[in-house]
Amino acid sequence: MTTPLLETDNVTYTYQNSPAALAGVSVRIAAGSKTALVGPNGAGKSTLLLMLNGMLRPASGEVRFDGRPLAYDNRSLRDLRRRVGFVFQNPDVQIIAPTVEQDVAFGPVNLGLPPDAVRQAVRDALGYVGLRGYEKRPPHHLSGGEKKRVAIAGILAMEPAVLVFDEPTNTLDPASSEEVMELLDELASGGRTVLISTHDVELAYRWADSVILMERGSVLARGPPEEVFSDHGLLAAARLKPPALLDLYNELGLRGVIDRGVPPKSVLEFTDRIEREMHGHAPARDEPGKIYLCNADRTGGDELRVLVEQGVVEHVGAMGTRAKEFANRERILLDYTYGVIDKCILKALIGENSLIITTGGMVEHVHRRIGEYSAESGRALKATPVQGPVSPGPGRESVPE
Amino acid sequence: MTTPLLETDNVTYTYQNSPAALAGVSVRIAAGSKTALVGPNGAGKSTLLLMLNGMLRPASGEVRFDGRPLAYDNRSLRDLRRRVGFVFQNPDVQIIAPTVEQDVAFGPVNLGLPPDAVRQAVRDALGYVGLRGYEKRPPHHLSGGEKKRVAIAGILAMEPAVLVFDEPTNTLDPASSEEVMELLDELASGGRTVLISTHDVELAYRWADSVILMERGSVLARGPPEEVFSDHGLLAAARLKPPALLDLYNELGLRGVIDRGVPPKSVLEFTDRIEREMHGHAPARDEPGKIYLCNADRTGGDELRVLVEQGVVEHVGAMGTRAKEFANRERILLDYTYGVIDKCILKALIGENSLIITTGGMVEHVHRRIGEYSAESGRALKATPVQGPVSPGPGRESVPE
Amino acid sequence: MYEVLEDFAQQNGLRQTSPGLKLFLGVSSILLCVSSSDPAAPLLVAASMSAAVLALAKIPARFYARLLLVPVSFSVMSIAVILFITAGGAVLLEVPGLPLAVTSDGANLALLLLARVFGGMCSLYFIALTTPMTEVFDILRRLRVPAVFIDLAMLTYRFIFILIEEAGQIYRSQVMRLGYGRFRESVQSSGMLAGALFLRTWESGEALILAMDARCYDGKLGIPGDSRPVSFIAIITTLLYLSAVFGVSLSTGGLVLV
Amino acid sequence: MHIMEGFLPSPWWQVWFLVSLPFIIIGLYQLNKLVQEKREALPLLAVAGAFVFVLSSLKLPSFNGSCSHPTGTGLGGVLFGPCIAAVLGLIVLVFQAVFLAHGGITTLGANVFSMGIAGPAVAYLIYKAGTRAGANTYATVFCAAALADLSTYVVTSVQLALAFPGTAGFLGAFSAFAAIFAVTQVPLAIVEGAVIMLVFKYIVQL
Repeated sequence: MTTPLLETDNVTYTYQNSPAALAGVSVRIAAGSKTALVGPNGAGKSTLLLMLNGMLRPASGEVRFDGRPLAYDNRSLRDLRRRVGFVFQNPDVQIIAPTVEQDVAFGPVNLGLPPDAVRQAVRDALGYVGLRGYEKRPPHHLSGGEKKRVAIAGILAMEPAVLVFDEPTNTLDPASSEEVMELLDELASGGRTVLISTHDVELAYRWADSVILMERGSVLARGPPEEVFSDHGLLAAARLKPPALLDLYNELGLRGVIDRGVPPKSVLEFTDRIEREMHGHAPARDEPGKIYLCNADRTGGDELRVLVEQGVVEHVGAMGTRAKEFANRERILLDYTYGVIDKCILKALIGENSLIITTGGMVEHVHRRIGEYSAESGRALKATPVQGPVSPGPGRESVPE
Repeated sequence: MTTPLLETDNVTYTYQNSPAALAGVSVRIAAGSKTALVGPNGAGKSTLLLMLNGMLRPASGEVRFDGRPLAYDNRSLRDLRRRVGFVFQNPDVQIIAPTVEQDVAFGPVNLGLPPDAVRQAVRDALGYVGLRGYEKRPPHHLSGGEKKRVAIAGILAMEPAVLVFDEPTNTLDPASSEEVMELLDELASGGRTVLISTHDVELAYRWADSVILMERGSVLARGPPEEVFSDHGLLAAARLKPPALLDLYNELGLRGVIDRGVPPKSVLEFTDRIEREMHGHAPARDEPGKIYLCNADRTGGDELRVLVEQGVVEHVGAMGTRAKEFANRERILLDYTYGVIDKCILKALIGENSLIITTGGMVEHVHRRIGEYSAESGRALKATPVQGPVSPGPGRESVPE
Repeated sequence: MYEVLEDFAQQNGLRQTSPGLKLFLGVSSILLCVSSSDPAAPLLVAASMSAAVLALAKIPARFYARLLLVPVSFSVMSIAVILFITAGGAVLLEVPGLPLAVTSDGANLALLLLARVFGGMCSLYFIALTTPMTEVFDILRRLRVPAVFIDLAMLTYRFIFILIEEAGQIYRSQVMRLGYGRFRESVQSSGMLAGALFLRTWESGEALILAMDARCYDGKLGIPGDSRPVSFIAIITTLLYLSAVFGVSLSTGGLVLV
Repeated sequence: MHIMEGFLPSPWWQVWFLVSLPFIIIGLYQLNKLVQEKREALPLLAVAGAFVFVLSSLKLPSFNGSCSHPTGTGLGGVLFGPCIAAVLGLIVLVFQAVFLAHGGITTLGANVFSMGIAGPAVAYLIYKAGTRAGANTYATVFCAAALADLSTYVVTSVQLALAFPGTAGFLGAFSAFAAIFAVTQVPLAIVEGAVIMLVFKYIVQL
């Protein structure tokens, strides 16, 4: 196994006057991974996270970054903190400058960047989180989700290799949560290592590719989410609830209604599984619907509006903050803003056409996901790129009149 | 229709320098109901709640309590606030005094109760939320869940007829959330009217018997949760996510795998529906497992431990804070701490025995729920009360040896 | 970020002892210290108070040792001044080239002051580490301190902990973004921190008014706590101890009352 | 700058209690009246007190000393009058003594006078004078904060010199105390002035 990027080796920590917050914790975070630290409040998640960028020093044990044990002199700490960015749970404690721009500039200025580089870093970071145009606004007039994104931009502006999020979606409403989680996905797909702490099993189940379950300062389990979360006993020990779909799946398995195997991770997979269980195979169907895919960086809004207005597509989804911004600007109403690919596959399976708007590296991701699904399920589905003016496709729903 | 206990009639409100927070909202809250105000952040939920106990005065329109329009003089307001208790989202905002006891006493003292009555009210309220023994503690030494319960106790001590909770589970971890929601259930089953605001559709779906969907200061829909939340368009308009189970159910319906009708509200119902769908009927089975039911106020721990240790029951669940406290004290390990009745029915259906520990009015509730299920599903299930020393029942799992 | 002594007061070995008695013992010891004209009694107080804090209240020795350093910078500087400006008696030390000299009178006074500060601070620590402020409020109420003062103090108490928590988090988030690297940045960051805290304070104030109104505020705060019975042995021990110190003080140089 | 417990001998600690007492009594009387008229005054004062406390427990980028932040209480003075500000100062000083071991109980009278009464008064007066003279606001705020801080240390030096004139006499003792404390207090006052000015700038930008 290659050296993990971040690693703790049997670290312990105790706050004054309290029981041990960490009682010998060893974790390994691989470079480029999406890891979720899952556990109830008080399990020691935040304490562990604070150790990873040297804010807390373990009482015993060792933290290693890139294979080297952390040093706790000022110089090394500065260097470490630039590389391991930390986004607090509550953006209100993190965003403290009087304007968005000044706040995002805080880190780069402290890094000693020249003014031009600072300006560039701020512009890039704000663009990334989809908040360009917010530069002069006072942060305390922003919504919760916007504040969170400013906080993230403030860290991104320092260009860290690892991003650590403490309870990234706490107190956010579903739409803002989705936006933030999408941002995390984009960051991870851009090659950064992303680590979050959460008590939301549902979220970790959907998002993470590796899960570390914690309770009372110890690691109870680690592994892929569907494995860790299938163990009811473990989750009960960590005072957590299993994800609803997994819970249903396990109960169906216990009653012998469905074969137990790898649990489905999404509504799409689940639907397919039940369908297959009932008919013994995926039933033959009409021609599936088409999935149009558009790269918002390369297409104008007009082409897309044509698709929608002529009734070629019945459902439109956008992935990523920039894509949503684009749709907003072009006044294209979105039906799906989260779980977009799965939703569109589901629609294609019942013969309806849909359009996915996204940007950059996510385009590849859509092709890959649909390809994978197609291979697994044996149903021929693929994404049709939209480029330049589109001629109405040969989907079931054709241009009216 | 009888007069609702609380009612707003086309109320509007605008904060300084902002778009309208409420743009003509009419709601009716029936006495004894469990209502959830659902919507994204910024939909106007909190504004509306603050109007219900006169903390905000509508710019136009009218709020009525018990049929009478609110008066905004000091005397009337005090009177109203005693009857409509408001629990803030952030307990740190609400907890005023330096110790738990003094904080809970704040309301009663200001209502002018004599010292003995105050002490009694504090004792009762702390007992109700399961925090007896915490009297002298300073609030900043409590966990998030404990603070929340102190905040609730502080309102309960004034004995209001209506309890209003702004985002009751925000920032709480699943275990604490469940405790709070259970407390809300207990309060409602004790005859109080309970109204919550939330952006957690999953929670509202499970808990509420009536839902009001809000967005941008207006009411989008109102009705029973399974109706309101089945409408994808409505939820999308309110920037919310459908509950996972409902989503799966609707997709299965769209594919024609399952008959669409009243959507299932729980894993239990869902499992039954799929089973019936597959076999055409509920399959005949072995003798179902037994569900033991114990009133923690009347039984000693010894009898229960016998049940568990002799292997008569394989699963133990507790409902309500006092029951959980009891189990803790008696060192009975709990398998289920939420959704207990459903879990135990699920176990009974696969032939395993379980034990439910609860208190007071909840005992009746368990009998009722199991009776209802039994009638609906046609499977003969009932709760066996545990009183005094129990002789091992005739369930499948008998005393070992 | 801050180790507030109150946190220990809430859970220490002497938590259950009558707060009135602890307060009486602490304050009497302080008065005996400042009234003694010889270092012996204050040093005795310092030793016994430290012993009580460490052995009975079970405060970690390391933490207590660090506390003892708090008054050092103030005392060292002021006692140095006194050492040089007080003449009289034999000259013990002369600073070559400067009109500065340490005399025996000066040295004696400095020693006495050092002992008094030491004894006084140890007594103060005894109170601070064993008697929660939440119980001191009750005592103040029984002593007929005006209610408005106690109410204000109680509310302030509650908000100190809320704001300390926030300040700590803000500080941490600044450190993570390298906010306290150089002096200039530190001043800048401190200003920002204080400004953000001011804003938060303002919001807290408004929220507090709302919360109090929602709970039918009518100018009253809290209930008098029930008084805890004081054990007879504890009273006798306290009185015996205080008389012992008093005796030492009298026999070594007398008391300076006014 | 706090005088430590045990440092002031009789009769000086009693004297400073007597000096501060009238301010406190008047303050309590005014406070009572204020709270009865405007109920929201109490919570506002409470959070202001907490703010001053927390500010004073911050480790400023300077020497070890914690300062009193008379400007905080000075702000209270602007809002509610100097006597009520003195009561607030008293509460903050009690908490500083008991929570942070800054100051003491017998020295409370002296500390209340220097930090709860004299300092805020100076801040208040300079601020008033500055605004009336039409001086630059930031400069005024800086001066008010820095000089208020300096004034508390001057008063403390006076208190110490009165108690320990030694053989040098009051003036000699005062200059000795003032000189030695200047080492820590002058930089602290400048830093505090700068910080308060930044706070002011921050608030103005909102």
